Amino acid sequence: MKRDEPASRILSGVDLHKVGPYGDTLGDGLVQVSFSLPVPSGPESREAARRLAVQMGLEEPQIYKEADLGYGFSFWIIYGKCRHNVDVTRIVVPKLEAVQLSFDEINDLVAAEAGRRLRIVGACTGTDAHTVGIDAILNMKGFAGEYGLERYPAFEVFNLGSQVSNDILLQKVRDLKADAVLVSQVVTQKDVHLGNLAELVDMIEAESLRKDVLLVCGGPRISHEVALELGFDAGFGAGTTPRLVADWIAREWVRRKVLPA
Amino acid sequence: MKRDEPASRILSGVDLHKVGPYGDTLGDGLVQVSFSLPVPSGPESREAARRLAVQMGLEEPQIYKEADLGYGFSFWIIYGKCRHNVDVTRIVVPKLEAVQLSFDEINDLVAAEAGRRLRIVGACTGTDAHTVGIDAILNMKGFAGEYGLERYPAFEVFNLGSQVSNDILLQKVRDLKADAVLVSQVVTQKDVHLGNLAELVDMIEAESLRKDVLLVCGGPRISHEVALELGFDAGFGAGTTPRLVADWIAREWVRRKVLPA
Amino acid sequence: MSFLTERLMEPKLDLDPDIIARCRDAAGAISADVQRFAAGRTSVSIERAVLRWMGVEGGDADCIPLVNRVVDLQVKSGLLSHGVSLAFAEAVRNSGLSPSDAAMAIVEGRLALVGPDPDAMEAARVVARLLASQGAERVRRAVRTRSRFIERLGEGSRPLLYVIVASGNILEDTVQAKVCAQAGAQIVAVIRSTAQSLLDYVPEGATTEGFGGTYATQANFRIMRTALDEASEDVGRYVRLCNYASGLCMPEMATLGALERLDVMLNDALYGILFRDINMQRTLTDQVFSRRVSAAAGLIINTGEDNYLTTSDAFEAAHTVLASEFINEQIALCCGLKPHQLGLGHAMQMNPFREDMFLYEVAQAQMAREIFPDSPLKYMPPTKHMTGDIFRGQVQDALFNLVSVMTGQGIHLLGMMTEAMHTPHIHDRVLALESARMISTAARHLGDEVRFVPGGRVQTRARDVLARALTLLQQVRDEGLFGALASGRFADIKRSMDGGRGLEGVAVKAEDYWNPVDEVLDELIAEGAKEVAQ
Amino acid sequence: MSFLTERLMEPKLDLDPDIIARCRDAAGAISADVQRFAAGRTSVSIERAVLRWMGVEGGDADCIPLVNRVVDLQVKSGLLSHGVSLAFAEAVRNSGLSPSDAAMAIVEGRLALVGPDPDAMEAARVVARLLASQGAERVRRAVRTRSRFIERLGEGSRPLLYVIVASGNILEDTVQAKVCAQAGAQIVAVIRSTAQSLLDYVPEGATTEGFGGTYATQANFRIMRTALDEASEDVGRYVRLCNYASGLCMPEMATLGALERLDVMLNDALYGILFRDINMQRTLTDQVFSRRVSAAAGLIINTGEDNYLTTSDAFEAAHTVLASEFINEQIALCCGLKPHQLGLGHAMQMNPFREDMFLYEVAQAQMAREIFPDSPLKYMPPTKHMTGDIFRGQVQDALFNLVSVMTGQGIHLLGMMTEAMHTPHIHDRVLALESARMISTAARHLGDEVRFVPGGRVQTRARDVLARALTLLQQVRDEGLFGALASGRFADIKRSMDGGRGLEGVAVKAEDYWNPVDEVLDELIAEGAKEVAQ
Ligand code: B12
Ligand code: B12
Ligand SMILES: Cc1ncc(COP(=O)(O)O)c(C=O)c1O
Ligand SMILES: Cc1ncc(COP(=O)(O)O)c(C=O)c1O
Repeated sequence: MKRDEPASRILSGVDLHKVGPYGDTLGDGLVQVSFSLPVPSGPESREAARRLAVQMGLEEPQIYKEADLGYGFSFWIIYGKCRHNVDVTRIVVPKLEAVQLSFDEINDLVAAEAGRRLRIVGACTGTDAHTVGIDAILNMKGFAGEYGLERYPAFEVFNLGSQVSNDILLQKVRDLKADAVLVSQVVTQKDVHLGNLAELVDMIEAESLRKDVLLVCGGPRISHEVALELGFDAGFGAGTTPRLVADWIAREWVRRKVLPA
Repeated sequence: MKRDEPASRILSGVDLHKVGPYGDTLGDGLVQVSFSLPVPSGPESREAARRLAVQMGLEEPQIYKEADLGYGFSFWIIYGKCRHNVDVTRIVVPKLEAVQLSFDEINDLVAAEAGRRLRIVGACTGTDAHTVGIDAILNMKGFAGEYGLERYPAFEVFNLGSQVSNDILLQKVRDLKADAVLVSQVVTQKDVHLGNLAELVDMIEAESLRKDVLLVCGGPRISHEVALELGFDAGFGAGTTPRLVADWIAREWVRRKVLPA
Repeated sequence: MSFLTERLMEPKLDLDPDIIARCRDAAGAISADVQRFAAGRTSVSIERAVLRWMGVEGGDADCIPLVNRVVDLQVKSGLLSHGVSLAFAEAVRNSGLSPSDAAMAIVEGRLALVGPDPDAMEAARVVARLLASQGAERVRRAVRTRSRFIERLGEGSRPLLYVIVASGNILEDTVQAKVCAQAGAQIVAVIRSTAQSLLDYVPEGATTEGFGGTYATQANFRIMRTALDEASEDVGRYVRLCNYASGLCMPEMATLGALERLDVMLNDALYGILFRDINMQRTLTDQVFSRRVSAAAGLIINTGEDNYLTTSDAFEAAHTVLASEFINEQIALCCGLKPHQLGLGHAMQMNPFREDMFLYEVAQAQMAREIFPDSPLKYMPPTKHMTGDIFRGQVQDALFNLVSVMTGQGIHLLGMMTEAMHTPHIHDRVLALESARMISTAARHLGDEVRFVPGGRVQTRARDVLARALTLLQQVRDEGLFGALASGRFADIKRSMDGGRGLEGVAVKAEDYWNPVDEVLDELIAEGAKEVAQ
Repeated sequence: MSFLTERLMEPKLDLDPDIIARCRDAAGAISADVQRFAAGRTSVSIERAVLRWMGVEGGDADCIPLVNRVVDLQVKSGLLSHGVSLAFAEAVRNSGLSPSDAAMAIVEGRLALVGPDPDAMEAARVVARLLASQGAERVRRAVRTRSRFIERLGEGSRPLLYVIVASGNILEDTVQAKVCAQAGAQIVAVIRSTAQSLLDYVPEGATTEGFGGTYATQANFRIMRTALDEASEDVGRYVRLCNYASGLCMPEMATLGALERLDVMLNDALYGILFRDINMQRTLTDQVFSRRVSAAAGLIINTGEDNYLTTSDAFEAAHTVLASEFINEQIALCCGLKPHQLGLGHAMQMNPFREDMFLYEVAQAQMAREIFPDSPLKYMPPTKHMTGDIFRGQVQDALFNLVSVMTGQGIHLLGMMTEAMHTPHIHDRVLALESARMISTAARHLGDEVRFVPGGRVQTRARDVLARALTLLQQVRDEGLFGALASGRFADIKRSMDGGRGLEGVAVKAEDYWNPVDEVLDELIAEGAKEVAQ
């Protein structure tokens, strides 16, 4: 009964083939939901809210808050018993390998295999002005107690800052003969970031630079899966630490050198 | 563009045949969900949480919080775009009529039609000790600025208090020749209240008292629909005010006198 | 034994020490009265508790506890007023059986339950004392184990964060309790199933079915204590276990708590009288025994005056809480409890939309700390004005968390955003703990930094409440506590001397009433007092 | 005109008035420098703003604003340094067309844009003055309308609760704004689409597509003001409208705000320089014009130093915010703004898990109030340490709400539990407003009741920050503001004199530079000053 022992062992009841939400009793399926509706509150919209919950698969939905927001809107907080479940044993997720190398090991690896510093170009692109994230990865100072990539002898870092258009970025990638391009996207409303990232991939492919660079993106709403879908080589989400990125770049660069695509 | 004008008119876009959640743009379907899973956090359970959201009908689910609670549990906060919607124009809800009579009108109606005070027996039954709710309805002092039923000349109130067994309640109903029985149920964990309420209906029917009394229940998780299903005549939920109950009893009693079932 | 001593902040309310002293005087008189009343009585549950101290455990074939079966026989014989211990000791002496086996034999009619002959009296007393002191040994062991745990692991900073588990299933509860411990909980309370306080027996065995809570049984106590010991090791911090010494079995619950190393127990006759309609003679009598057990076992008791504000208005009735704290304090001290064992209850229950409510809550909380500087107090979160709006609930609880750190409370019950809805879900507590921990850290020294304007709203409010508490205490002293309960002075609820449940289980002690546990308790209490003195 | 005067609480921090005075001195010198610099320059956006004051509205067939087309012609002719107003006035005089029609005619090549002959100069000036004074009349009307609204309806108690709408669609925004008003919002700000500050024109027309915000256009200003007027009537309280006089079109935005009766505008060159990489010469020049417009139109400006704490650590860099407030104050006063029009920015941005963070935030907020007692200040909620945990977010924002009431802030931006995720959903604001209102009510007089221990953590922190602000201000005075920005003294960001966007739009004024709006602004500002004096 240790902290990291799964509930399955303790309650000897969790069926990993059918994992569903847990409120206070195994199998209760309890889920909390909130949303607004573009209709005023009242018996009919209460029933509408309830039916939406039922459609979501919530049995016995309990409406705990119903508020008329005025001007034809209402807000709802509902709890219900979710009848869905997932077979966790069948889940396979594409994921980045865990960090394996230390600061020194990364530098040593690059020194040994590349015999030079890898050139890294970073930017926060489009109209995005949120540099804190990319700076956390690149700047000396780093993030969460880890040094940023500038501190690594293994890398030569060019941080282009914010609001960099894909044109200018591409130009720099060419001029600097970048080994890796690191793009940050924080503003995601109406999926602006997706278009912007996809455009970069297209442009880089059009210039036949694709196989020369490692294409990396990051930001709080970025995931490795999304990055792969967009044609990037890796994606890093919220809370990424610099070493994770350094490790990936170093090892991936070496891997490609050894067995080119 | 007045406060009580529905959004449908303002945005001239809300289709009452297809009402779904609203985040900040009509049709975005945005819904917030939270739940725990009986598996530790990690890439596989993240995928499991995501799949549950998808099963609930949430498109593009975004996981905003993932917390390992230790001992094999994890907690998730997810937003997604709910693709369900409801045809509000087709919703018909059984509901109590809105209050129509004032304090004086209620008293006058009973005086005129019954020529005596209606006898009301109230109790919080089973092991439930939550008397605040039933007291709010019955006591002189009342609730939310309205007098309780004891203050009405129209009613003679017998408040049996808390933890009253159905046996004793039945006894009192018989002895006092009650016109209406008011039962409060606040503790609802594992649906204890349902069994308790259903038992009372059975017992009253077994004693052939059913048609002599108005059977009313109330409590924060009670709704009129649930009450009807259980065989009660009415049910009152959270925030009920005494006059609503007084009005219903008076008018329902008169209605039954005039046209017996 | 560990002591819940907190650094007391400088007083800030300029309260009149004379009025406080007069409150204590009145409460002392009230308590003396109760004490006198209880001293002359015993109850079925006290007698059952005595048997438990003497080593009787387990149930009959129908799972009815043996202690109930044995005491019922004594009641049937009309001998309750003499107590059960001598008769039982005599049975043990005659049979040579272990206490539990002897009890089973009695129940099955294989062994008689009759008082010793006059000439066997002394021998029976010896056996009774021996058995009781074996119980006392177990309790001493529990106390030592707790002390060692705390010495080794500590238990974290004040206020002690207190959460409940209440799934109804003890196994589920243990997992949830461990999750709480990891999230920062320092006290875990297992809430009892709804009707348990009305049961005149303690259910037997590990249980997995309860409503609004999990049955309190000796087996469940043990299972949960073991789980929390494991969690304590995992988190490197001793996590206390809390349950209820309350309801019709109050004395037995206290006893089981003492034996199974619980650390904290809710214990308040007034709560049972007002909110459970338990007969006042019964439960006030039971309470004296239970508090002595708690005193002996180094348990912290939590009292329940916070509950008054669930039926009365928190602004109007604040003084009733304070008055009740004075009474509970005096009764507890009379029973041998030390101030550091008193988690006197109070709560933040004002309407959150009332102007300056936050100031009044600060005044009340600060006042309680200043008047009971050596007691940890038990500070209850907003519950009454919580709604189904979990987002609003988080805010209400945040304000409460802040008042708690700002006024240096000792035991801080965590508010749950889902208070108005259900017993907590597994993450409700984790979120609540996170909020409380964040606020404790962020406002760590707020209490040290803040002073209140002399004669301002906060000070005036506190003085007002204190003055009204004095008036009330003097009325209660004049009417007697029984009278005051009959006239509805607390929680707007009236209870009569002979009403409510359990009166039939009370007996006026016969001249020759005796039990060995009273002596053992005196010893244990004296040992504890010596330790404090050191 | 209405004044944002709040009752100032008694000072509590025992700050040294001499240090404060020395800070003001240094800031005064810095500001004089900037003022001198800006006085010698004009920019494309200032010239466009002048045309807007003179009545030019609308766009060409491609929706390019006429003011841009006209000023671009002037730029192309290399005549920017002379300003556009005389040439334009001459065109109007010659054509007899309305300003917008004349502009269109110029754009279409039907009318020439050439400066008046020396002998027509005076006549052109007369026309220019006439047109500008028509603009002034509109602004006066807006000011009067606002005053009458506020006289009739009031605007509710302090702090003014401020929320943003940012759906991208102005129609959706209006409905959401009304929902906010009903839930208690007193200021509604329409956030602009992400890239707008980098556009060197103001888009035309009502817009329904934006990213992270809704385009600021004259039509959108008008639509939203109308909606809020309706909401004001509905809720019986005047609801203020806020937008941005910021970015490359700062002067035009201020002008449109003045014309369309906005009430509050974010306006801070430093923000644009640091966070939008706008050229410092351009935006500091633009800022002087914009602030004079705001002064003339009774607009409240909000400055943006709160943003520094999104890139710098809030504990380490608190003094940079204070220093920047001093600078912004002096620059604003130089431009004719009155203290009650200054919503100087500050924010609660410390790590919520830092010990005593709450105390330090109280110190900072209280200090700002005491140093700028006559300004409403603009208090920003935690944003940086917000996470996807909406339940924790509610707690962080609750603490912020409490600090705000406790320290008597004037303008209180609402924190959203979903800050780290998206621009607010419709109910996010309602929940936030409810929390803020609850806390304002519950803690209404907390500020009056609380004092801080002399020399304690709160006072020491405030004095520390003040001392460091003085050192910084003296450094900046010595380096000049331009130099200080180049050496990264604010927000840990370095910007160079000639870097960033928009420098090409700046011109050193020619000897004969003139525009009629400067005069009109002087008049309006003098009228406002008279009113204040009354
Ligand atoms: C700071 C901030 C700002 C600052 C930015 C200053 C600066 N120089 O960066 C200022 C004040 C300028 C600002 C302005 C705006 N902001 Co802003 N801002 C924030 C805020 C508060 C914090 C962001 C942050 O710094 N996080 C800390 C960093 C360390 O985390 P991170 O970015 O996730 O980075 C980590 C990982 O994602 C990863 N990572 C990130 N990038 C990369 C890249 C690579 C290659 C790799 C490997 C990893 C990686 O590593 C980092 C370390 O772990 C957030 C709210 C919040 N609490 O999140 C809003 C937020 C991001 N802003 C928002 C918006 C809309 C704006 C504006 C557009 C609003 C407007 N219309 O005016 C403006 C304009 C700016 C613009 N066009 O981009 C929205 C975005 C909504 C959305 N999802 O689309 C947010 C979420 C606020 C909100 N709820 O509305 N903002
Ligand atoms: C006050 C209170 C108590 C007090 C009760 C005092 C008393 N004399 O009533 C005390 C402290 C004794 C108490 C104890 C317990 N409580 Co309690 N308590 C509450 C609390 C804080 C408020 C309830 C309340 O008074 N609401 C105010 C009244 C006015 O509202 P109401 O009951 O909804 O009534 C209104 C309507 O529903 C309606 N109505 C109600 N009844 C009727 C009847 C009729 C005929 C009609 C027409 C209308 C009507 O009209 C009323 C006015 O609008 C709630 C939490 C919360 N904030 O809701 C928990 C709560 C109800 N308690 C709870 C529990 C579990 C308990 C315990 C069982 C815990 C335990 N195991 O020890 C104990 C034991 C009591 C028992 N067996 O019943 C749970 C119930 C969970 C569930 N859904 O099953 C809650 C929700 C707390 C929680 N989250 O765990 N509690
Ligand atoms: C002193 C005391 N005893 C007991 C209880 C629990 O109630 P019961 O066990 O009677 O259901 C409470 C609840 O708050 C309490 O405060
Ligand atoms: C002074 C100021 N201007 C402008 C903005 C908005 O940014 P932009 O309009 O440049 O996107 C802010 C945001 O906080 C600000 O504080």
